[in-house]
Amino acid sequence: MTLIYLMITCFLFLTLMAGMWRILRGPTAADRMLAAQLFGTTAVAILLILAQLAEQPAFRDAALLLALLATVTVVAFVHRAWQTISESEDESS
Amino acid sequence: MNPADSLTILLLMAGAFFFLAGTVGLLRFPDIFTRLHALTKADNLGLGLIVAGLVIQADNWAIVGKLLMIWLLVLLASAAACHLIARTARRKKILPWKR
Amino acid sequence: MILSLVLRGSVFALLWWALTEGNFDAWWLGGILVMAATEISRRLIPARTWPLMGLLRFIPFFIERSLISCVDVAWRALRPGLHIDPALVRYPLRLPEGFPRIFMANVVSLLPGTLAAELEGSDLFVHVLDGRSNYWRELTQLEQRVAQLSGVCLHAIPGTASRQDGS
Amino acid sequence: METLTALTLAFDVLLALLLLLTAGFALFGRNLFRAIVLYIAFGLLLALVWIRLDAPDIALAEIAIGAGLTGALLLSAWARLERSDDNQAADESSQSGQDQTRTPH
Repeated sequence: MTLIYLMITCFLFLTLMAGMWRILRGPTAADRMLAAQLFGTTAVAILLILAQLAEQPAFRDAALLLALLATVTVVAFVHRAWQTISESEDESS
Repeated sequence: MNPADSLTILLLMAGAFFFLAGTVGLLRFPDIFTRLHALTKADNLGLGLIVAGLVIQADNWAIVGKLLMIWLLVLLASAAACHLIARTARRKKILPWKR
Repeated sequence: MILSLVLRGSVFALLWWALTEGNFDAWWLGGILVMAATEISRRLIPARTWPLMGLLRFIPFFIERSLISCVDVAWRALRPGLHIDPALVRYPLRLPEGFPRIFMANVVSLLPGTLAAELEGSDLFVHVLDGRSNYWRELTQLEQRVAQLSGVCLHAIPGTASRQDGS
Repeated sequence: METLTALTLAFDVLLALLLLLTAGFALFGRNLFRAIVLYIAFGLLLALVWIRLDAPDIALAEIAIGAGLTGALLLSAWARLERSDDNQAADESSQSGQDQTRTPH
């Protein structure tokens, strides 16, 4: 069982690595933000599996907090940052 | 290996597969709207299946409740975030990619 | 009145129980927080009847559709070549204002090949992943379900599909 | 047993590598927004590191402060920067176009 859990976490990690390509490449700010959101969800999944693996209930608290705060950054991005800038700059910067 | 364990393994692998699909979609799809499609589905079912796999292994009902709560929170968050981004993209007159 | 307070309180107590994973060492803190949450929810959320049975019936439908949707998206993403034909469509909602519409807009994003782009008056702008798929039936079906869930009936016939290009 | 230790090692190495990658790209990239998003990703990964080191309390703090709060604040600050850049650019172009007195704002 432990082996399977570890394999799944490693696999999820590899998908994280692949997702980083989207953060690096963009092209728009929103694309990068989406990749960050996927990072958050994957991290939640990894945390939940690690909680089961290490039999540490506290890890699930971290996952819960992560699930809560993933929205905060997206909302901050959409309301504070993305709406104020025009699309042309968005592409170039 | 007992049936519960094998079911967990199956569900976890399916969940990981959908995470992979979500990432590949995020990398391959051409514009922000289509990428949102890939992302929300991975959020929904990828995490859902992993949570389902862990629920089977949970020691007591409180843990089941907590796992489901986390899944629902992520669902709510991703649906809201997805709607926000899609709405702003539309208001900013970002044209959807066309074949 | 008393009954609704007790109900709310027990829901929050249940949440506390799940959050602490059945550990009642800090029950006094939990008790205070449950009472505070009950009071706050009483002020913020007006009393209404919750469609519990409707929700229970909605869950299997939701799980089935999201399974299909994820397999669909995964298949499109992993197959070589781009198998998508995105379009932005306007879907005239027949649901009443308020909770049903918002619920619908949120669930649409989680279901097969559809994504809520904007809720404008009684129109829901939906981005579909494949314009050739049967997304319209999907939407009407979902609307039916949401109507059932919130206990309203739909009467008007929805307008014809209008494919909106661009903005 | 050997595969177990190997997998644990692989996980740790991957985590460290990704952490270094995000940190490096955030530091040496020219694009400010990209650096911010990488910083948020870095916060998430650092939280995973704390979890691996059996310190869930620090991981909680890292998620809340590092990834959540600071990320949102940085995004907000970035929007301010962009806007002030806009204003300056508009001022300069209007000045070069026609010679008029600059209004303070």
